[in-house]
Amino acid sequence: MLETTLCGITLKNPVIAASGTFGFGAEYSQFFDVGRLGGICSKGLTLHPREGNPGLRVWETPAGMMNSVGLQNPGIPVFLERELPRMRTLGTAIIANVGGDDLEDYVEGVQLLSNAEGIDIIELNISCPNVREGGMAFGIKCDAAASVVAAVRPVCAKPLMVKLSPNAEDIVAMAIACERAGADAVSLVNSFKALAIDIHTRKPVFDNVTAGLSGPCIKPIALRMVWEVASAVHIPVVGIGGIATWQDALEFIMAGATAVQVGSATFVKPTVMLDIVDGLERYCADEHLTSIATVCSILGTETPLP
Amino acid sequence: MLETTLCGITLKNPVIAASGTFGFGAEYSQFFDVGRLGGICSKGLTLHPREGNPGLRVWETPAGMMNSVGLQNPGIPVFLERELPRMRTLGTAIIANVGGDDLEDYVEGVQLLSNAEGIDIIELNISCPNVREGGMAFGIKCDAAASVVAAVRPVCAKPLMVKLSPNAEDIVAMAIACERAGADAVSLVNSFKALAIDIHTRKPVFDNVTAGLSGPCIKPIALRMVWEVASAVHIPVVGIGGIATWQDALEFIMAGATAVQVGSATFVKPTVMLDIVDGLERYCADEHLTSIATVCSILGTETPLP
Amino acid sequence: MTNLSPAYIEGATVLSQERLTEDVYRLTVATTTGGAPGQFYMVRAWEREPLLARPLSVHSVDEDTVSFLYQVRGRGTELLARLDEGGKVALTGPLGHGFHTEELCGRIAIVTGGIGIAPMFCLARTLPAGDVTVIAGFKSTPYAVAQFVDLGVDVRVATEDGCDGTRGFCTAIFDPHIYDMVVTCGPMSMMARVAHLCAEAGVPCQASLEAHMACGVGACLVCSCATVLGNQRVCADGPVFDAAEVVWHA
Amino acid sequence: MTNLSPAYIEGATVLSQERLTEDVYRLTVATTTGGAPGQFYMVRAWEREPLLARPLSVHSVDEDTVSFLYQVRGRGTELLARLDEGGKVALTGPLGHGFHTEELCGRIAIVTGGIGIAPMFCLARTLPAGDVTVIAGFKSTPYAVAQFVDLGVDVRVATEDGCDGTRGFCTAIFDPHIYDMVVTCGPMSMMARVAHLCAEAGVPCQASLEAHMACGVGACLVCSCATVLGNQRVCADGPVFDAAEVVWHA
Ligand SMILES: Cc1cc2nc3c(=O)[nH]c(=O)nc-3n(C[C@H](O)[C@H](O)[C@H](O)COP(=O)(O)OP(=O)(O)OC[C@H]3O[C@@H](n4cnc5c(N)ncnc54)[C@H](O)[C@@H]3O)c2cc1C
Ligand SMILES: Cc1cc2nc3c(=O)[nH]c(=O)nc-3n(C[C@H](O)[C@H](O)[C@H](O)COP(=O)(O)OP(=O)(O)OC[C@H]3O[C@@H](n4cnc5c(N)ncnc54)[C@H](O)[C@@H]3O)c2cc1C
Ligand SMILES: Cc1cc2nc3c(=O)[nH]c(=O)nc-3n(C[C@H](O)[C@H](O)[C@H](O)COP(=O)(O)O)c2cc1C
Ligand SMILES: Cc1cc2nc3c(=O)[nH]c(=O)nc-3n(C[C@H](O)[C@H](O)[C@H](O)COP(=O)(O)O)c2cc1C
Ligand code: FES
Ligand code: FES
Repeated sequence: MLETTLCGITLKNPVIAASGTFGFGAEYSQFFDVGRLGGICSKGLTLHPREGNPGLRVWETPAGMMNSVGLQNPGIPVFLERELPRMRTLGTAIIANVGGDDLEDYVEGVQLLSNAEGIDIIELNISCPNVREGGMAFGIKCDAAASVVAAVRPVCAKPLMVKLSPNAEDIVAMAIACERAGADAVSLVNSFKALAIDIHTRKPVFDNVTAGLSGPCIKPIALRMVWEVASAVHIPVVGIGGIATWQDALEFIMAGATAVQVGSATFVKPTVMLDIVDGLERYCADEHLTSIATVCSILGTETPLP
Repeated sequence: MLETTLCGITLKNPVIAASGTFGFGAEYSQFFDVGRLGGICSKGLTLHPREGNPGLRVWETPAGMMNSVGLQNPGIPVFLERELPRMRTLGTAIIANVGGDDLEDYVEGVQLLSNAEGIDIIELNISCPNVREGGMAFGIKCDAAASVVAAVRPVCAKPLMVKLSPNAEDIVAMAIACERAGADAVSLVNSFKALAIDIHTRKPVFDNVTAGLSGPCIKPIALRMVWEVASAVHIPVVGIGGIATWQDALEFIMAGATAVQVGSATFVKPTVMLDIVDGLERYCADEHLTSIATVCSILGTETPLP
Repeated sequence: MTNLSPAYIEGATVLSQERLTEDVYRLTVATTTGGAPGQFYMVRAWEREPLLARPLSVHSVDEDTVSFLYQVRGRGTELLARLDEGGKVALTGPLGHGFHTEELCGRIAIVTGGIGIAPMFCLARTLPAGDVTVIAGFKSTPYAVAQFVDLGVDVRVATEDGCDGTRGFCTAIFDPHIYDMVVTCGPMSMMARVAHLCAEAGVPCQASLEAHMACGVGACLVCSCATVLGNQRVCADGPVFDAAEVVWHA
Repeated sequence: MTNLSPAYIEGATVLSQERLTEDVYRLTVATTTGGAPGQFYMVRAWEREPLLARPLSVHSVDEDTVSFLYQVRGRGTELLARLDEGGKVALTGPLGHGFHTEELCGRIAIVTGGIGIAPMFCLARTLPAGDVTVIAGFKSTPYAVAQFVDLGVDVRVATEDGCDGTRGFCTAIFDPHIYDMVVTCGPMSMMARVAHLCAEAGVPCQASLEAHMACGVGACLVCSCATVLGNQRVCADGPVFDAAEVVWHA
């Protein structure tokens, strides 16, 4: 009932671990069979290894959290050699999330990943709010986004999913631009650019000043964006943002998401994604749905009132 | 210590009741002396009376709430006749918040308000997310915003504060455009466009589909926007969004806000604004500040790290 | 009865919490703020979450206490039900315009559905017992009816599952023609039916409406209901309205 | 000692909550998941808010229980302190790499600041009492030291206000030269000082680091600390590190 096809890849169910919140999958295998998930997005990868941001990296907010990890990762070559083989044993779809500072890095990175066996989908992160120059800019302006998608498209033999930023000037136009430039799917949203100030030191909490906000607090906005984007593009949409229960996941699916990603909620309860899978399964059974896809986009794209 | 000057108007303190959450001030006079506030923004006014939106108008979210009031108000002439005289007895600065569907309504509305005695500041709401056609559009595109500001400026003899939408494509550019078009101050943010779905009925919770998100959940994003805007304009900035404690208010002030507005938090505790005033006062005393303005913009406009 | 003006009380003490049925409780709180029949309080028994307080009618009142009769519906009422004696609640109230008791004379029917019975006990106490009939509908096991019997009030019960009284809706056992005045509280669809029956019979009817609320004091306009006079605020213009003036949707 | 692998336990029962000082508590929970000295649990005693669980070291452990010694610092620990016997907590753990007990031989100094003493009791229990000296610093009134004395361990106390033991910081009464091995836990600045003293004296030192955490299991990289090997995850690569490999900022 939950089997889902995303860009031609069959997922056991539409529940995917969001990038940066699930490592490379091994850590959470200690708690549950991660093979029961629809898929796992890797930690954001860059061509070269990165140490990430200095200073404090996490801060809590009402019903949310801010992070400033800054794409710390071992680099794509090390990922391919050391992490991917282990990920492939986990028994679920593997989505490689790739970030970058400039076009060349993106292209070279995607090329390496595209040639690797065992990666099912490449998720192009054009939206990390925690990296200065680069990254973010691609996520804000449509033409910048289109240019990076167009640049990686020719070297990407695998399904290409573009991860959008909620900080985009116009997320609908952004999604359409990515679709036109060759994206096979879009996923949204990444974290929101946000600020916290330590009133005692009179300084920003984060060295990088702003950081990315995620968690339940962002859900209503993320859901609106997913609905708007799903109403405007013809490629599949993967919904992300504050999903913590199967009801949340279902809202995103009804708004038009083919699948969903769960991030911060896993920190609250390591096994939350299994609860979501089980809840969606029960829902399908209770409602006599042969497939969860039946309720995908059921909200429609038309606004009921004039 | 808390006395604050905003566009030449002296406020007792920088704590103002946000539009739409405090009626015309009379309701909360039952609970405390609203004359202790820095100011009160009226419910959003339009030239003609409006019945507002049908259907459910409020929905809770994690650390927040969505509303779809849709500018229900008695119209500016009735406001001037019936509400303003009573507001003037409250002993605090009066800020008339004005919305509209088209340029003509804005201009005529502002003109009426501008001629009225007892109104200290006019807050131009170009950002209400709950009104179809009009309103919102002005809040999203810079040139639309600039055009409405430029249109009302000549008829507005009072200080003109423009209330910005967090849904703006580029809130910094928007603020600059409003400043250039003649705004004396900007206030931000209004509520975020958001969506909630009733999974049982498979329909949006709100007849209008989307509604405005406010409350503590939005604070980190609102604070970031206030800091960015305050770093870019030369006119005063009034900070709004999820402020519920004096520490929250102080963060906005440190980020560059001359004053703050408190909305949803008043629903949680009717007297919360007095707590905020008292807290800021204690803070000034404890830190030996002669004026709260000392810490305004203390965060600086430069980002500490490269 | 005069509507009282409200106060905000931060830490009112819970005097008792009684469980009446599976999901219905009576909570008594120490406060001298009182309330007229039909007025309500915004009640909060938690710190941060959910964000908003919950409106609950004054069920019973004396000089030092106010009681609420409530049904667990969601998160807020669930947290209320966890309160024990000595626990603290924040109260804003009494709020709103209650029943127009000065108009209540002759034979009076009180027609309620489910937890809509909550505001009626303090109302019935102010009326001559012999003139009053309570017609109360429940899904299943009735609750809070014995106290009306104790007042000497005639009580008739309907239950949807037939476990007590007449099987079916309370509107089936309500004949408006034999009353001079009707007051009603319950689900909107049931009140719409009562209002309709009363209108047909030409009997005046006061209805206590439901609406989701934020401020509870008339400042935010999220609780509006359509009336022939335009949108009214359930919290401040009501919650009790002349049923003939309400635009019923059901 | 072997680090144990973790589990997620939804509703572990509180067996006891003891208040040791104004703001220090010992919480004992029923769980068979155990833990090696220096390992920790992510602990949660609330439903939604704050969002994240809080890391607490294993203070004491046996087959059926784990105890935590904690200080109230903010919202999370405040909510923990409200737990009563019979209350429920959610636990994820035991997590991380604890002390390298196999390296702990000869004369051992355990140098702690404040609540940094928490993980040391279960460590001391595994060591030959006669070889161990605890050098514990506190702001004011010491806590949790008697239990070391009961083990036969030599305990020296320093307090900043001089109310007990030597006035000043614990580092003032710590001479690394007379020990073969040092373990430390406390505020980062204090551990940096201990690490420095040990490095100068050429004595190996293990430090249990602090960091704000989200996942606690190594998946999110928010808890990183700079080491000579690059950034390491405090939760999964530590919390115990060779002090010589840590890049101390203070
Ligand atoms: C003036 C007034 C007086 C009331 N008096 C009582 C009373 O004496 N006893 C009692 O049990 N209930 C009373 N209610 C209803 C009560 O306020 C709701 O049941 C309560 O707010 C539900 O909160 P929750 O968090 O438990 O449920 P939620 O999770 O918020 O919602 C659960 C269900 O209740 C509905 N609901 C939520 N809020 C309201 C609301 N304000 N009005 C109607 N339905 C709502 C939701 O749509 C949903 O179906 C009154 C309502 C009003 C407006
Ligand atoms: C591996 C590990 C083991 C720990 N073991 C113990 C223990 O056994 N007993 C104990 O009392 N404390 C221990 N701590 C510290 C404890 O986790 C924090 O005191 C706690 O998370 C504070 O939460 P709070 O909600 O009460 O405070 P908050 O409101 O979150 O913060 C209050 C203060 O504590 C600081 N703080 C918050 N989280 C952490 C953190 N994870 N590490 C360090 N400082 C933090 C904040 O910066 C702030 O200054 C340990 C920390 C780590 C990383
Ligand atoms: C600690 C942390 C690290 C993250 N790292 C990445 C990343 O490397 N690449 C990426 O595309 N998104 C990253 N994200 C964003 C998440 O994948 C997700 O888009 C966001 O958190 C919103 O979902 P949530 O509300 O369910 O957490 C990260 C989020 C968190 C909290
Ligand atoms: C019920 C409600 C009604 C509102 N009506 C208006 C309005 O009429 N005009 C306006 O400019 N803003 C209106 N707002 C927005 C608030 O003034 C404020 O900008 C927003 O709620 C964010 O602040 P907060 O998080 O403190 O509530 C309304 C907000 C709420 C919750
Ligand atoms: S709840 Fe705010 S006006 Fe009624
Ligand atoms: S807290 Fe997530 S990696 Fe350490």
